[in-house]
Amino acid sequence: MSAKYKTESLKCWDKSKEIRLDYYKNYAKAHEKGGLRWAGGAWSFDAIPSGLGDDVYPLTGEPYAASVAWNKDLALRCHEAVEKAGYARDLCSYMRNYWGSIILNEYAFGGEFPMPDFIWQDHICCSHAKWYQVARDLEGGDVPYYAMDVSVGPYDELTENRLEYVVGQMHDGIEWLEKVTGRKYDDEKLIQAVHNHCRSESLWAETCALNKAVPAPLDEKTMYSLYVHGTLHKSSRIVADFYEELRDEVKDRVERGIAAIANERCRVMTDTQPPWAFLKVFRYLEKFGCVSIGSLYTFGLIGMWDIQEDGTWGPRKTPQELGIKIKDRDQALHVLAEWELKKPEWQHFYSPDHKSDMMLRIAKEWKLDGIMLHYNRGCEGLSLGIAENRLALKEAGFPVMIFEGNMGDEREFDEAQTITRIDAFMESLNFEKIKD
Amino acid sequence: MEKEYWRWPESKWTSSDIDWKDGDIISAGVDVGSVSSQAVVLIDGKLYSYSNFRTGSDSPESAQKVMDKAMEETGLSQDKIHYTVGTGYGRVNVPFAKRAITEIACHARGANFMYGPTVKTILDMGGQDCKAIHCDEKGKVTNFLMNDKCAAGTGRGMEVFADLLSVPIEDMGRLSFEVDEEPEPVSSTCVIFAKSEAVGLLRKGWAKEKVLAAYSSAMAHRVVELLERIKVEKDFAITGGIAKNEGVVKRIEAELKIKALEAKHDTQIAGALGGALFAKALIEKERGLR
Amino acid sequence: MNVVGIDCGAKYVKALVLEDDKIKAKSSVLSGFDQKAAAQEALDKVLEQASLKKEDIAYITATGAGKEEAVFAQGTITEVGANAKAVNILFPSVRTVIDVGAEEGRSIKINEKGKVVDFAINEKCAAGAGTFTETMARALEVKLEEMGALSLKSQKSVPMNAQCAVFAESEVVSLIHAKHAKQDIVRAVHDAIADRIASMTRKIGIEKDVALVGGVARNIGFVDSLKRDLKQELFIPEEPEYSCALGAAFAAAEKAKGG
Amino acid sequence: MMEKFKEWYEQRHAYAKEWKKKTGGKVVGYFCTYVPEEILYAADVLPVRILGSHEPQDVTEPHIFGMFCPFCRDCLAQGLQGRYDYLDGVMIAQSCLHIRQAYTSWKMHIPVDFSYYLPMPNNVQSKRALPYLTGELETFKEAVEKWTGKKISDEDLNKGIEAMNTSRQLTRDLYELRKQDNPPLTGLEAMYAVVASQMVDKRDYNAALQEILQKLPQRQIENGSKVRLMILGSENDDTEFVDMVESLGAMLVVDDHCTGSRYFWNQVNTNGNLLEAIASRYVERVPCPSKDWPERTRIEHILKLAKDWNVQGAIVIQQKFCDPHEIDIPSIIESLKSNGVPAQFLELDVTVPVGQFKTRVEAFLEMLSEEDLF
Repeated sequence: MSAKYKTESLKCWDKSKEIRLDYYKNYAKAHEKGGLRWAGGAWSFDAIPSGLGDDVYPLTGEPYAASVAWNKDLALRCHEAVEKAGYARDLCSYMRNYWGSIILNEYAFGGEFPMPDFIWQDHICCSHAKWYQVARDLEGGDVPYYAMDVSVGPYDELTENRLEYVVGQMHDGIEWLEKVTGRKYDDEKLIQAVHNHCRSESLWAETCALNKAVPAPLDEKTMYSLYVHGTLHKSSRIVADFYEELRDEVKDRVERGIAAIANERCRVMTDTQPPWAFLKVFRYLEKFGCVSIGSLYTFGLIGMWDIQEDGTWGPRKTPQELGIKIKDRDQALHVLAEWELKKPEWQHFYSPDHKSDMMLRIAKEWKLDGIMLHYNRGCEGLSLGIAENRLALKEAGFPVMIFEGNMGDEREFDEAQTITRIDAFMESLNFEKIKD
Repeated sequence: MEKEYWRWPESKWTSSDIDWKDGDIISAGVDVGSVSSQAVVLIDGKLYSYSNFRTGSDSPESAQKVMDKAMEETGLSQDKIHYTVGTGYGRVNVPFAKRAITEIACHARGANFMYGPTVKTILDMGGQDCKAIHCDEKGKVTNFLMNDKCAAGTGRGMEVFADLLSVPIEDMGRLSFEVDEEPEPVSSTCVIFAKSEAVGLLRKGWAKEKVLAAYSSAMAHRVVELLERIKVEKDFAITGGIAKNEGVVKRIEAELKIKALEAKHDTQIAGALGGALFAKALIEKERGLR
Repeated sequence: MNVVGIDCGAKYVKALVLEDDKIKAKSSVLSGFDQKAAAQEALDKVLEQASLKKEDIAYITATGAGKEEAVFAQGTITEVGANAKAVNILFPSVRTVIDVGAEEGRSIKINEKGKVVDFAINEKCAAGAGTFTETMARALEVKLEEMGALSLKSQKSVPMNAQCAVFAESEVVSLIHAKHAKQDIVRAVHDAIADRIASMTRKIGIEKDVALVGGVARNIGFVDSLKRDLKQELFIPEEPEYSCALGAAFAAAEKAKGG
Repeated sequence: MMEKFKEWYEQRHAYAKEWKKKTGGKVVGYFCTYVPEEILYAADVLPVRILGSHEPQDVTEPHIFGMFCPFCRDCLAQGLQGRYDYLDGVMIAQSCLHIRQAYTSWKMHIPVDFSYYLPMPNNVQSKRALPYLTGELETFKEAVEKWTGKKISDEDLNKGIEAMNTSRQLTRDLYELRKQDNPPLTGLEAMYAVVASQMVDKRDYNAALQEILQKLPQRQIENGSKVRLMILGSENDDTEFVDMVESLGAMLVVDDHCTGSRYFWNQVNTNGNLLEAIASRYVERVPCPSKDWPERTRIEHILKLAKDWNVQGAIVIQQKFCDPHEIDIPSIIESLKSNGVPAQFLELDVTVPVGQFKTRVEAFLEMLSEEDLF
């Protein structure tokens, strides 16, 4: 059957790959150029350590652990090393991949596991701060460690008391950074980093909004390799500029009607991190002409959204766009905290209906035929309330399918059963495999 | 009647060169496990007779049956046995036992007798649970670790698998090596995942032997994880039913890079044997000999 | 018009011939490890029984985990779709179909036309419902066919972990050694499986009427436990293990009529 | 002597309904012991802790994914089965993600008049936690006042603090008795007392315990050569399990559970602003593992309990899938062992396979015993 739409590979694809590999190389080689390494979560405020200098390189735990998960052999050895050290096998699989990498002293990008100079972590999921408590023990027990609690309730109930708790910890964090690194803190670099942070997250949201188009210019499997930059170093200029270039290219694809999937006829979204070792599950969907246009995960883990004038969901305006001129450290921290506390994937920690509302909005505005929820045993944070999300989506009349798995521990993913469930789901949506 | 592949051969043995009538202390141990039960009789601490039968659904009955089998045709009778210790899951309802001691202590003591004082790490792979035990040169337990819930059912899993493949359980070990190269193990998360994955491989056209190799290495893998958490100190010995499955044993040894001591007796009697040795010590205490 | 439905299941391949919506012949063959051969054998046997030749058959639809192995079939349908079709025709008032096989449990919500509205398949940890009864029958030294009747003799309900068959099995071992009566343990086993199946069915909502299909439906003890748990009457076809094959045959008939 | 607590434990629902009839007051069910009960007592509202029933259930799968702990699902099941239909409100103070879902699904599917999510700080080791929590307690107090239509005065707050502090002191006195070589109460009886205190009016509990503490020191119970053990880890109100452990020749003399000693360990020091005094009690108390970072303060506390109560070993239990405890347990066991306290790990579920656990506990006791049979 001849293709329904024209497809084209992404021009910025190679650049995206290069940025990511440089990121991991820079971290490993940081000390060679007198630079500093810090380790922490992808949701840490990475803008703040930027005030220590341009030679300060982060390694964010979650995307690093996902890279371990892609390498099945290394992932399995990591799980076993962690279980041998006495840790339970049902713990967060990212955390276990990370710890395993330290115990084995193997860096997923070659060579030994580089030791951080300090740990700069956030805490919203109840394993977050504990993740790096154990990492510090495994790294000898004396790496300086600072963690910030951002679990102050949903954005629509934010009060001054709650915002000041977060900003207070940020101020203390900067004094702590100066003490443990011995470096003088540069507020100008912080202000620049805050602008990059907001730009990156707003541009990524704008790119995802472009996926409302039929046919969808991007499929979720590709988006996983693009949104990752936001989880690596969203407050860096390189990432902000890359997202601008990406937004322009995707806008152009929409104008020329370029599709991600040649014979797209069924549009779905997923949820939570995918089983990283089995992304070919998405290729199987293509046999039915089915494309996943994304998820609250790919849209809202680092994208920042707002209701636009026409009432639909779109990118949140950055401080720059709103003409806000950040003058000093305190204002920079307030802007950053207030901006980040609106993160979509931080709202469901307080009640599932925050997330259900956003998922329903995506289902309607991105014109979906069904939803495929990945019941992800590897992450309790993003699987929090997923059963209630399912009920809400079904209540609103959307067909919903579940497949069980684990983002970082492929021992808990049953490919055969997942394929059977996809067959049954497509069948119930009256889509048959396209005879090629 | 459809052949029951899972039914492993029961056994009994009596020494030909010992006469219990010359014995001063006659002690016995009865191990009522989740899948199998054993009885052992010692004459002055020397192995006189043992039996190894399937555990029924009534543990007092199973205990009595296996004790009777150990005494069959020897002229011995219950009242002539000075002290009996019960062990295993059903230890509390061995009607004729004077004391109940756990199978962990008994397996350590039994292994010490069977393999000698150099054994320091014992792996007991029973029907329901796996135990990794450290003991001193006298066979006293110094540390032990048991499988977590998800890793239970190794022994039972083997029976279910024999049935699935229609392969007699006692041939599984040998057959699992009739492959040209060792396949990837199936999931070792739990017995049920392993089985459903194995069924998938069969359906993909894998030969029985290859699937057996993948399943056996998964079972071995699970147990090695337990052993490595307690750290294997030499010498190392394996007791319990699965010790007879070379498919699992050899793969454990390969992964640990440590050879298990050669079994001198039926590895399944270690628990009952330990119980009988404790019984001897207890009767000696009662008689003030200790 | 004659059509064939063939269900390539985990343990057995079951085929049946439908002549104008009436079952004309049935066959069941052990799947073994060569599913292709088993599927072919089941087809030959059912044709022979119906004294028909392959050319007399208007359409063949295959279902079951091994449906790709029935190379002679013109179409395929998943077990979910097949069960929905079969039950919709056998019991038009049914809206919730529960299928308990050897390895998997499925609950399917259908509308009045038999279209699948929602479905749930057992959680990973709750797998192996069918084989669990077999393992427990062996542990309790009870013949599989007698498990059902024995369970009905018990009045007591012994609570047992309902999340996973391995946990439940370890508790059965304890119950045996705590000298509970055999029928009470057998009932506890059936209650545990019924608990898991009911728990899964609640995910799609229990909407009257409810049908039970799949091999385990032959176990009257399990059926009683499930009725008690769901507080619902259960519509059960005479040959529940053939419901998948029957649904595939109905699908074949539709395709043959140009559906 | 101690039957009263067992009765309250087993008749928790009957007690609460009786209390409502007798006082005409409101009852709020709460999850997690970071809830500031002082403020509810100040508003004459009875706080009762929602716990599970240790029975298999099949009603929560549509609401909570099976990867979360069996305990939080057991708690939600109580609500879905209508056993708490008398509750006027439900509330939670933020701690781990698991129990949080028992609250959020309860609020969505079981009609209640009042519900409140208190975003309790997790960074209790930061100096920013105290002012933040003081602010949150102010907001919470206003919400309770709005709901009950009654202002809460300082005098009311003192009444609430007094009720809580008295029960904490009395329960500490009860635990002190367990330091003796021959404690006058079993570990099971202590569990019944502490868990019952979380489900009845503190004034009733205080009166009953005051009276018992007069007679208890004279009580003689046959402990013989029982092994003195400590028990710690995930939430534990499983009386059947504790009874089984003590039937095998062990004596549980002290614990570190949120259902046990962590619930009553610290007092409110009433100086200065009362809300700040309450806030500092909850910030400085022995923490739940999900709040015990960047340093692990609990280990020092556990080792001190082991020394002061002179234990010969520790049973470390972990509820299946309970992440915060799973992350801490390896280092706790490591510290116990390197301080001469042997530890036995057990994985708990809602229902307990007695056979397997007996083997593990008995073998542990055999290992500790000096009996020479070699």
